[in-house]
Amino acid sequence: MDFDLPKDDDPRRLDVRAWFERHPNPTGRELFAAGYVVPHWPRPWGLDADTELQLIIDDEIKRAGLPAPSSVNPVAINNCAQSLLTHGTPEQQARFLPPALSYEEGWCMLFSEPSGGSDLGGLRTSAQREGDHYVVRGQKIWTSNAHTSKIGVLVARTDPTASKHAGLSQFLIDMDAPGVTVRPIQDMTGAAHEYNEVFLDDVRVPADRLLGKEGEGWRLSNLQLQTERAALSKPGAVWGQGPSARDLVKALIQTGHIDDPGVRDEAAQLYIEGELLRLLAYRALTDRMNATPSGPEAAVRKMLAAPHGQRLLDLAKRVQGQGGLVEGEEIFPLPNESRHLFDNWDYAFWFSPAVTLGVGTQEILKNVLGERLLGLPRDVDPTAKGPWIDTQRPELKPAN
Amino acid sequence: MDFDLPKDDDPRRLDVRAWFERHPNPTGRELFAAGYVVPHWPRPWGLDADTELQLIIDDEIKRAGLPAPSSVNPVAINNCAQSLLTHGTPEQQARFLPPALSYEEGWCMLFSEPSGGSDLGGLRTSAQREGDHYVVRGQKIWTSNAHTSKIGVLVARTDPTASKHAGLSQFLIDMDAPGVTVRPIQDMTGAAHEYNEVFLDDVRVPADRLLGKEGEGWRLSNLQLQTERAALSKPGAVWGQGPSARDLVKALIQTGHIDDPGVRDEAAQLYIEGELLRLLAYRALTDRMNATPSGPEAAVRKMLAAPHGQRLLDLAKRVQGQGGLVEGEEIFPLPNESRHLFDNWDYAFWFSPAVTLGVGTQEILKNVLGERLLGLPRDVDPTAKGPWIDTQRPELKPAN
Amino acid sequence: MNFALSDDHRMLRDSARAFLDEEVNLQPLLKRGATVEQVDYLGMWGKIAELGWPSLIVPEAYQGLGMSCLDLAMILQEMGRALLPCPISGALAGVWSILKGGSEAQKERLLPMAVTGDLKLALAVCDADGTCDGPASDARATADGDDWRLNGSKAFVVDAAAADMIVVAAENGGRRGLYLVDATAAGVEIELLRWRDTTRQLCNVRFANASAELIAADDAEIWPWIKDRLLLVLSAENAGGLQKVLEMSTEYAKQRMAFGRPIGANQAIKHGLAETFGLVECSNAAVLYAAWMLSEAQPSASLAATMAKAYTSDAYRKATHQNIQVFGAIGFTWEMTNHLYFKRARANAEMLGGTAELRSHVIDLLMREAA
Amino acid sequence: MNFALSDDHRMLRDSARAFLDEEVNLQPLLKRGATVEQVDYLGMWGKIAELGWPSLIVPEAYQGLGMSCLDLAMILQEMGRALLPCPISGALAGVWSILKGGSEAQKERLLPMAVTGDLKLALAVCDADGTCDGPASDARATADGDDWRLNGSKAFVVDAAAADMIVVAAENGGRRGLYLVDATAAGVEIELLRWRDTTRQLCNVRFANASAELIAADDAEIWPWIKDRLLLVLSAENAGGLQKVLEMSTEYAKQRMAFGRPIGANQAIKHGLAETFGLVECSNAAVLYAAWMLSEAQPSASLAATMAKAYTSDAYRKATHQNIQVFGAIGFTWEMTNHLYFKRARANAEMLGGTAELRSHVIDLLMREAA
Repeated sequence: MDFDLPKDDDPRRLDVRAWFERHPNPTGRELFAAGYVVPHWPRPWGLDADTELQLIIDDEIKRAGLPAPSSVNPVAINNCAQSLLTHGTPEQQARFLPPALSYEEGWCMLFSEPSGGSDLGGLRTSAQREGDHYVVRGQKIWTSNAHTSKIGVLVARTDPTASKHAGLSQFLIDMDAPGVTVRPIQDMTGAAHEYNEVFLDDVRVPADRLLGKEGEGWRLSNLQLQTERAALSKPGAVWGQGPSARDLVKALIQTGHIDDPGVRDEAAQLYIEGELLRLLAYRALTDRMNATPSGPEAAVRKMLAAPHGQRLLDLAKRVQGQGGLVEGEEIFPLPNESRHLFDNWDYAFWFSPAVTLGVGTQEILKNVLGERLLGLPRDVDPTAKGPWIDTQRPELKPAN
Repeated sequence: MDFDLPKDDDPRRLDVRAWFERHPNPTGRELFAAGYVVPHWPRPWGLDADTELQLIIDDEIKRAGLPAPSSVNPVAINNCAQSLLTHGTPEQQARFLPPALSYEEGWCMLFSEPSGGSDLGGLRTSAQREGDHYVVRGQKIWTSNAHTSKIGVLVARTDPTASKHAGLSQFLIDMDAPGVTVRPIQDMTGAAHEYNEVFLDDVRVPADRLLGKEGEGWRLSNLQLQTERAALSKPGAVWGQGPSARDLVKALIQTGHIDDPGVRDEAAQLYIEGELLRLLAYRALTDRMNATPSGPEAAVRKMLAAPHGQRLLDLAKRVQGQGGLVEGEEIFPLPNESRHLFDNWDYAFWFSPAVTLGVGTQEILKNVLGERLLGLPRDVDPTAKGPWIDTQRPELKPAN
Repeated sequence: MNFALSDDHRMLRDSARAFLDEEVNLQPLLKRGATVEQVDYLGMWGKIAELGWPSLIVPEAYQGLGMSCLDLAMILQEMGRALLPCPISGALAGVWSILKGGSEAQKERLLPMAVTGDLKLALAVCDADGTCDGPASDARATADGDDWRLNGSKAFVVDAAAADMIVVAAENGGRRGLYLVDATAAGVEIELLRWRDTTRQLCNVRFANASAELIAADDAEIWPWIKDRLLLVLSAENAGGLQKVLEMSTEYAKQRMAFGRPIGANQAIKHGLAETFGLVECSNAAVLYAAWMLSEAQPSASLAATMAKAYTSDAYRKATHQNIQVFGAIGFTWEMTNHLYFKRARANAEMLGGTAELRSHVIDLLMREAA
Repeated sequence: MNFALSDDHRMLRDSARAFLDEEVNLQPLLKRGATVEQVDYLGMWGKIAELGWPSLIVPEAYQGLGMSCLDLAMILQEMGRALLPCPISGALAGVWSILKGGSEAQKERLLPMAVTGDLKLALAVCDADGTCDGPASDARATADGDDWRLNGSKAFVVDAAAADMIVVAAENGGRRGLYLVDATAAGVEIELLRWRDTTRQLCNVRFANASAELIAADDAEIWPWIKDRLLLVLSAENAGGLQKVLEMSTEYAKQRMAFGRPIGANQAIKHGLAETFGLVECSNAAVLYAAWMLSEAQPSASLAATMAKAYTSDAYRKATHQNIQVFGAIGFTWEMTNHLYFKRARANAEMLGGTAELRSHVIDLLMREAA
């Protein structure tokens, strides 16, 4: 065990830094070619990097003033593209990975549906095989970046007579294909829209866009969500991004609010939690490097990180008093190197109710933990067994 | 709506006070004869008292230095005796009420069993009719005052082929009958024991000790528990008794701990909650007077009061630092007019984990509220329907 | 002594609810950029004036109905429940200011107009840093013969843009007093704030040598009396909204299916809502108690009002957050009303002092009582 | 950089667990009135001395094993898990005091005896009001030729009654220093406290002109170094106990039936235990980080130790209370171990400063760093 982070004069760091000095404005393709987009992936995609090298590259990308690759094309880099290494054909790897990892083709996840976000396995969008195509019909919702993506990772039901989980498959579809319609959803922040509805009306998807085999959709989706949970549990308040407790304490000291004993105590609690989340994130990185698979442990961290982020932003908002209720007035010092909308305290606060909802609600995460890590009995799900089609009684129609 | 409490010169108060001046050391029988033990009951047992008179009598009993009747014979006065008014025969009323309400015969509740405290309906103690007697076999646990009681209110299964709730009946049994054995349980306070196990080995109970009809045991027990929940939700930290938040604030001011801003804030929260619990208790009293039946509303108050009491005692303990960990040193000022073990801050703290367990665990109370007051779907209970006897599979044997 | 609501109070409450159910439609607000203007903010004033709500607390001597704070609370809770967009909060604050601070002549001149709805008032008492307690103030009053002149500014003024006249807390000679300005007078500039709670209108007001009338030269005895009532208004709104939000969440939890059953069958949801039920019960008790104490001018009225605001603010915040969590992602959209309640709860919690400040004041009051 | 435990550390931990599983039997404590004497408190010392645990942190120069705080943490967690009743905490505190404060001669004389277990030490640093930070002190030292005399008292001294010698923090001339007394010497009186955590022995110690040896005349630089290590000991105990308590609750929730299924099928229980799992993960991280920082003498070691104690104390308290709630009434009895963990958690939380005090210190340290 060794908590020492790579030092400023670490030789590998100097190498990376030199590369960025030679490439002050690197294109995505240059970054990808250098192996800096997914350093921990095997070659030729990444550098087979160990934890230290991964952290060094993260640092140096930040230092060069560039956004983290995971924030440029998050769905591909955090969640889905890795599935192509294990389940994709060589043709799929060659077609999809280079543009995804070069930031040239944005990806989005077509998972949630209006009938039920948490109960992903009950989804209704169908993909019916017709010759060398599948025809997709249905509706997706809460799709981040649908409007800017070229590729959608779709989970759809290929076999309605199988049980709810067994009948699902994954596809890589073109978001500009005929029949795909994207409609933005305005969220409660009132700022730029983050989410979309996606309507899929008889979208024809070539059969070679199937990822893995028919029926593997549930397993693949779960793996991808777990990786996402890992990515989202860094100490930043919003999905691991945005202000951290360190930023909060700094701002409270700067504004003098730290002198209020109640604020001081809350800030200390948040600071301690934030540091522990940071340690857990580092450990997860070590585990990933040691090829321990990203499992329900990621759910632990997301379970901890999401309410931590909410409480952190809540305190920042409270100390602003009435002034914090006026939109657009940023009266609380921004974190250093603010680059993302999430770095704005005000936006992050109004966005924060989402973090215990997205990518597994807090309730679902606790179920996963209780059942998979502690071995407690599973929740009752009368629709889990038997043909999915039999569970589609009309009285089960959702309220919204 | 009128929150004014009866004043010091209220004529009815003066009457009551005069009675206590004439009877400085009243016997239970004198108090009962005066109607002061259960003032809100109909005559001849009580005085048909309205809320105000009830409160006046409560006050004056306290003022006379006497314990509250509900603390002298709680099971009779808070819970069970009232059932005789509605479900008892005239003979049962005549036999049991006068000694119970005169403090001459203590009562205890033989409800919980080792196989499941929360799942009362699943109890296993049987009462089998044999001629003009029932023969009772089984074991009870967590029986307060079993060792000092003359009468036990027993719930037992008279029909194992009925469903779990339908097969239960209630009896008034003699605690000194052959076959009744009481064994004390030492609780974690280490002080005087509060609870007992009660073994019932072929106890013969005359058939006229059946309360109400066979099969009414579940309904009677639930009513009695609801009344108990009402009684237990006054602002005192332990079952409505013991120190209240008012006492806490007073003690914190007296010891100077109130100057710690963190303590001050917590104390204010507790004080506010305590006052609101007091108001809810008064309202419940009004409701009772207005003959609104004591329903799940009592569960609301107990749900609020129990953790409130725990947090109140927790703060009192924390401000004592290491000194609070030494048994027997009462370094925190006792509430005024301390009469009960619960009034001892130290004892009350170590006892306090019990208050979210007894008389409906916190979890059960929330179920009751969610299901009965909010109308949310019931929890799954595979043993609820069908003959109780079929649910007794050996693998369901409890761990303890 | 009787802790149950009287039939009269029930009727008052039920008729207010029926009216608001019928008249308030928040749908137009559920579009980004929409403001109270889109939901008949001023039209609503006319309607409630017809019902006589502005006259409730005005004594009969000034043509009002002379009702008590407890009566008023019945209606305030319903306004909070409906998130009624209407300049009634400002009006109440203004009326109380004149009632407590004004001369007999001022009351006779102004209150009858307030009763009919012809005079809309507002109260400018907060400074830019959010403090509302005197004597310091961002606004200063100076004598100008018999007249007065105001300079400086006030912040977070509720309903100022709709008001015909504004009562302003301004400093003169080390004391804070109350002054009345015409909202349209020269030297009075009103700026709408982009207040997150879009069901309400808050403003900053700036004064450049604006002509004003003296209400009271020193508000040290007056402001606490007014503030207690304003705390009651916020508390009652909180309690009313809280009740509504519990109903929304509960209804949704019964209908929304996941894993083959309503989500409300899950203890995670069921127990959370049971806890909120407890918050509702306590909030209602807190509000009714404070309202009664104020009605009866009890010595502990200030304590009761402070407790009510502190308690209901925390409860409302908690429940409105839970309301989004229960609805899931759909509850996070601008198209649903969930966020309106969430924002109202956040905003109310900061107005007239945050909960920590109020709780500290509770202890102050208790120590004063104990001493 | 590597955040995983090494194989050596795992082995150390596993062998400690195996030993303690075998040797510690708390059953005799589950009777009212029983004390550590009934569970082989002193005998256990002999056994762990054979294993070399008292020698772990003593440098090789004094015949110790010269291992690090991180190595030690492996064993401390297991001791906390087992609630090991044994005077090891006092011994560690005493050794660290001499190691940091003593002269070379003192180290050479005393530490080898501590290594073999022949010398049991304790550290008397708290005053009756619970404070442990200098310079004020209930005990005073006065020079008596080359010798020193102690008068006054110390409170809450861990393992004092078992100790052969006690290091005492006492005041002389406005500075607090460390002095060594023979526990059996004239003028030293040791009183057992009725400490609620019956797995541990705490004492008050009174001095009446007791003869003492000077360790260090001023502990201003020494005590913080010792304290950080004692915070680590408590934190590691907390984390170990927390893990055990989660296992207990989880196991019980799987077996105990109600309403026809294991109680752990209820989300109220399941989600609560999931949250505790999170507390366990964070507590372990906090302890390992603090242990590593102390091992490496990192500048932020004090911050890490303070954070670990504050975090694990709250977590342990929460989980031990939950552990009683999950077990239900049976978990509230003296016959079960649940209350032992509950009481240990409560007691540890108050030792060397409550969590609020420690958290305030965290901010102090951060502000010092920022300045």
